[in-house]
Amino acid sequence: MFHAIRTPGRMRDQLKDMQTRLREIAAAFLERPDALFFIGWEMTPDEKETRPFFARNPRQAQRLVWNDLCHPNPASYLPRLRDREGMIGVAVKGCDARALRELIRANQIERKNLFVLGIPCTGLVDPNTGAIASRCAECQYPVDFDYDETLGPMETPALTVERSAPDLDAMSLQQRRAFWKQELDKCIRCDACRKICYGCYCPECIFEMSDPKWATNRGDLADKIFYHAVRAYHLAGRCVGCDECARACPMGVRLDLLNRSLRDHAKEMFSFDGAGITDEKPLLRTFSTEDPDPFFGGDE
Amino acid sequence: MSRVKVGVFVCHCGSNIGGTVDVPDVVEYAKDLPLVHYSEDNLYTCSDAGLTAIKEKIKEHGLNRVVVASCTPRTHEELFRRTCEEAGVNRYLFEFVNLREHCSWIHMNQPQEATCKAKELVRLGAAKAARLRPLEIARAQIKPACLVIGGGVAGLSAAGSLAQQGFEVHLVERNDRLGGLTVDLWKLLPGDRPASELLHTLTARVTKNDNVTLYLSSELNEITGFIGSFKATLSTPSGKKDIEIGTVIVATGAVELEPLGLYNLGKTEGVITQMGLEKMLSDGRKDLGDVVFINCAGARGPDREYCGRLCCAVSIKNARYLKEADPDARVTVLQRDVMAFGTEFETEYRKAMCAGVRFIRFSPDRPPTTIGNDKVTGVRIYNQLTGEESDLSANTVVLTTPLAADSGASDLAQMLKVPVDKDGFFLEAHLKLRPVEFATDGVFIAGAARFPADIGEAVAQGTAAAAKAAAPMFAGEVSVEATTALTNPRLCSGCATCEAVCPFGAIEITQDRHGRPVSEVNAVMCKGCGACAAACPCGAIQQLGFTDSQIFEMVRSLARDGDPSGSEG
Amino acid sequence: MTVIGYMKRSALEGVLGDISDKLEVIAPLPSGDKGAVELRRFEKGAQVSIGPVKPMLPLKTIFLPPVEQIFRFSKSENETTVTASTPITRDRVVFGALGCDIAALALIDEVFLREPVDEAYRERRTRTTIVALACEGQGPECFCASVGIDPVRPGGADVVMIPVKDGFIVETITKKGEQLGTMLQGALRDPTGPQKKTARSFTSTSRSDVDLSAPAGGWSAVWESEAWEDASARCIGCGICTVVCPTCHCFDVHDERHGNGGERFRKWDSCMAVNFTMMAHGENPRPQHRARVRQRYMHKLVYFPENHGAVACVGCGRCAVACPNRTGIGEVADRMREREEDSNE
Amino acid sequence: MNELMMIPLIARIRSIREVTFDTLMFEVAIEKDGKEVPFSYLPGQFAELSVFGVGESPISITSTCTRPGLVEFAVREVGLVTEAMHNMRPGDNMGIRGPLGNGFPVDEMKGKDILFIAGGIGLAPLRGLINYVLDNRSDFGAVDIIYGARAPNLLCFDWEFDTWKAAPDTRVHLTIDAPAAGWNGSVGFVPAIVKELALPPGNRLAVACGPPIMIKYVLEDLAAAGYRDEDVITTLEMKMKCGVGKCGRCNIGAKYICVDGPVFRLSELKTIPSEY
Repeated sequence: MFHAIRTPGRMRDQLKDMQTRLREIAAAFLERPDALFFIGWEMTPDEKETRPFFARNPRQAQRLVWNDLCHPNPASYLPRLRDREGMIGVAVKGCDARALRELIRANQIERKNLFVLGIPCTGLVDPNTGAIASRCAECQYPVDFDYDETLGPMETPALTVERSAPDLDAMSLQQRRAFWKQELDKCIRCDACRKICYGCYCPECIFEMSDPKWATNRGDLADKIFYHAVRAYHLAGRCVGCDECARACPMGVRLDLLNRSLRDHAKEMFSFDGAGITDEKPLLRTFSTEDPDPFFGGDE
Repeated sequence: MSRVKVGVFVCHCGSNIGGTVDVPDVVEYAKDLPLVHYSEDNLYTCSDAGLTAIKEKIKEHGLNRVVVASCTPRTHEELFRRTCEEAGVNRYLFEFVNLREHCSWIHMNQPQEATCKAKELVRLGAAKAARLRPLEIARAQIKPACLVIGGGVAGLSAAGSLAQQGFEVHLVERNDRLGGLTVDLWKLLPGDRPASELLHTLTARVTKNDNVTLYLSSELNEITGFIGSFKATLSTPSGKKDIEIGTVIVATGAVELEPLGLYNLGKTEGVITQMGLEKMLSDGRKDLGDVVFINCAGARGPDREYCGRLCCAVSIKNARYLKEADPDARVTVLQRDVMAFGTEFETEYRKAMCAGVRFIRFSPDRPPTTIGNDKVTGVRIYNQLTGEESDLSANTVVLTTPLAADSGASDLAQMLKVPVDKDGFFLEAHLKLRPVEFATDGVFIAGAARFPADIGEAVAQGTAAAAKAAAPMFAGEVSVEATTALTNPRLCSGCATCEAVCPFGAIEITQDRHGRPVSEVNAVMCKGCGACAAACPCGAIQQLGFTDSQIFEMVRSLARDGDPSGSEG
Repeated sequence: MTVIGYMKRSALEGVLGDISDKLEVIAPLPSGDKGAVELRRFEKGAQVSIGPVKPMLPLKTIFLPPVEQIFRFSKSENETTVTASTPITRDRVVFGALGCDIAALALIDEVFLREPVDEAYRERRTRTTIVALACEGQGPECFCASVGIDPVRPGGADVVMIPVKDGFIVETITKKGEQLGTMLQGALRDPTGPQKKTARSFTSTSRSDVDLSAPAGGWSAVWESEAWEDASARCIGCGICTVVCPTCHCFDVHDERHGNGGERFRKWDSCMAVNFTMMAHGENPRPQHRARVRQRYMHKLVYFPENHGAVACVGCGRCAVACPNRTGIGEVADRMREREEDSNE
Repeated sequence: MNELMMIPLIARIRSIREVTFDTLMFEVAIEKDGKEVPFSYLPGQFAELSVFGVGESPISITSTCTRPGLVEFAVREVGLVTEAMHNMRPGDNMGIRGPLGNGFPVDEMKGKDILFIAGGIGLAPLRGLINYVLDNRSDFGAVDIIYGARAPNLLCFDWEFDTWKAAPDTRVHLTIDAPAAGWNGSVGFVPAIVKELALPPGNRLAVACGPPIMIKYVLEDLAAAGYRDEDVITTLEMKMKCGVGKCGRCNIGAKYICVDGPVFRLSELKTIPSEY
């Protein structure tokens, strides 16, 4: 049932212990009369990956797993569950907790309806390559959150993983444009990136609206670029770097790079340190006269 | 909805537009635009003849959208809107195209290009006009009652003035007595009148008028609502009290800064502040020996950049009193420069110097220091003009500190949803144009709560705020702009971004019937600035009169028809 | 079915190059840098990726493109001229089509070739020759054998290529196939006995144990079932399953204006999209996620069989592969049938 | 069959008539290759009307196939396409594909008494059928028409009422939701009038069309009054795109509203899921 690929043996035992405790805690939560379900992870049928799992009773809690393949972000299911009456248990690792914090801040779920179990994560593994997942290389947890329980101190693991992605900043403008054209042309506009994103909780996406009609639906490269650019800007300052968009993309578009570059710029230009970490307002929803404005020839 | 019929009226504006733009050509062009049913040019559309033409053509052609392409909406939009209204077309079905300032004046030397641009501007205006929807002006009833927060000089002046005009006034004072800081003052400039005399007059106006309800030792707990109908809860010694008022005047004043430690204030006996001195003087103590005043104490530095404004006058006043009371005492004022504005204060300055008060200028780079361990014995001063350092003997050192914002101001500001500046003072709507108003309708500001003010200014501002507050209360109602923001609850995620960005406190997150958070715009409080519409991540807020679909129609019109080859836009 | 010869693998690109002078050639070509494969137009010199990787987008893209212009129009004064768009300009051949995908075409035919016939679709169908690649099962997700499809010599193929050592045994099935066969002649050799034997005994590893049959009491018995709640719980509603499904064929229609003219086009749509059934006046008869998930599976397993006599699933397994949560139709059908308490799919 | 499958003919607007404040009736002539062509249809069928460059909408045909000439569509402004239609003038062209859908089972209705029940714009598809029945008056038994709207000025096709009332053995029962100045007729919701009239089933068919909430109550009341499910006919509405059973969105269960409907007998509706 347990697939650690790069995680060393000693840590593997540690993960297994955590899994046991996760199941105990979830089962105990599900004994509560007001408990609806506990959202965590289970192994996929081929046992190569994990997927979200909604445990409804203590027996089902035994299907929950915790290991270095727990990529999905359980917090992203919460907005659509906000009308449910009762308590929802949810297991979160650092990146998920950042998303959860943003969701609570944006009124998408009420803290009082949640039982939050914090899991100290030591880095996830990419099931295809066996290497540490790229998002974990720049992880900024522990995240400050009022967890109901945790499986240990929410500390930052000392991961010294280099970014393996193409260095976009080193590219010329033309090269970068060519890179993104090629990358975004793979998109088939299936919307998986949008639907899996914790931050895409608008009741109706502007790309679905017919009046006003924000976007054409021709599906050509211009449309694809428009879609991804708007989405990236929309998430600037809210993206918590969980990379679920890239994982969900069936065509392998490097959406993680797109969002990451916006996060980098936010840090560089506005000293904005990433969503879900502080109580700073989302970047693009604030205005300060000291904001740099290089586009209009202002101070860099 | 009946079919859209747009009428386009292009103005020559004498030669202002007509001298550059080929107006008849623009009119011909407008005739072929989608949904345009009529188009004509006028020498002056704003003239009687022009306005009559608009009304006649509305009737004759059944026009239900009107576009005027002329000078500027700043001066003429209201005129044309009214004209439409008179002809039975909703005033918001009018669209202004600014041909003079956006086109003819700035392209005076390129008539051909200007004509081309004029056509495009008219096309955009007509495209938007076709999507305009009638809007209704909301009116709010104004309850003729005012809440005055603060019973100092400004608050008393405001309350007295309103009460005399017959309005119901609720005056709330935190302390157990009226008068604010003035209570502790001895004599006032000019004229050396005792402060108590002035206070007596001001207080009597308030306490003897039945229109005023006085709440001493009371504070404002909560306030909701908007111009015309605020609901406030006061905590009074006899418990909570709910009141309803139409307007609010903030006159909470300020406090004297007490920079403990500065010049050994609070550490060495004999180092006091001006308020301390005033109290002593009021108590009849004048035997203070040699006195050194140190001005700009705690002001005009890195922590507090502003000038206290009245400090110089205060030190001039008190230095003279002391010198006059004890001519043998050495009275010295250490100053960075003297701000004795106006002839009255200039005269006071002279009188002090004639009385024998010494004024020595120091530099903030080498500030004076007090001498003496337990009790102050002197002040070491580097005289900026002579370049010499010397020691002055002093039995008393008086620090002239500025007035500072009350620590409670920011809470009050949050409650009223009005801004404060970086020093914590309340911020008015416009320094020059709207000095006693907030941007939020129905809330006004007077006195030192805004910025250090002397007694005369506080009285003037209190009276001015009362006049401003009285205007809507006399009218009994206000009409509010219809081009406000509107939330589409179906699209709203309830994320409260709008609430955070609204500068007028006009948006509230409420719950819909399913208990979901949803944004609600208060049309009376909304000023139509559009900040929320721009910030809304879901596209759920529309700015009426500038809706996305109206703007898109303009963009689409520009993109679609802008390229005569008809290639993809 | 006639064996017409043996073709060396190494000869394939050359043959396709020759054919591309006469026909438009479509073949699985490498896409991107992660070993993905895409059915695209073959240009001379390109390397074909025929073999172990299934294209993420199925064969339907060739007949029902993701975005397809229906007509152009132009307006003048009071006249509007409508010009139907030309679906294809040349006859075409698709190489390396898989049994599951070809079987799916027969299902789409049921919808698009019944009255009123979709002319664009028919034209693409009739003017395309399909060369199947006998499929030994391209992944653990494959279960075409479970839904009665022959992955080796699928019905609907005109020509079949059966992989043998270093090449293929080529068999023609239809008239159209024979015509194509003549174009292949130059590259064919007589097959050896062992080659023929390998081809004859070629089998697929496709799973045959996936059960899409109705639950006890029929599908109507589970209409209100809690199991739909489970099935929709983890589903994020992205609709990628409908994109990669070889039998999904729903589309949306859009107009665009350009200058005095414009176009109408259709575009794949997905029943998983919230606004799929959103009406102009703002009402949505299928507003809940749960109802949309149910619609998708009921359409495949109940409505389509009721209207056309066959389950609208060809066992390609793409839905499970593409799904961010790796949920396939088989798993859902199992849960519906069992409705065991432990379910959560 | 191209004009059904995605390629529209031209519907040239000959005249426009105001039905209510938000509903216009377009009288159109159908053209193919610049020439007027006949357009034959059954009562209850619909067509996909389009504004080129804006989009298509399914609109029921409100004119009567027994009266050759222009084809009529009553269009209420609800969205972008209908808004664009409302801005058109006589002489303009729309696109048209049709007729689509099954239409009312007129042959099977012959020899029966008929009770028409309509609310608001729901009269649009029934108007064609009512006029068909009246044009073939001797083929049908007694005719009763119950029609209601929120207010007097929202009653559609009021110019028809007198003609209908004048037809032999035909009664028109008009109602509005709430009392209004100048209105002397019945006041009350349509289902209430249905109950009040209490027309016995006997040899009678009921044909109902209107807003969903009205239909819900009317169907309940008819059942309570003893109408058999196969004698109650209604029309359904659902989002459509192609109108010919291919785009896949207007199904309820295995039935597609566009090809299997929009007209259904209650007995058919009972075999398909109650939810979409």
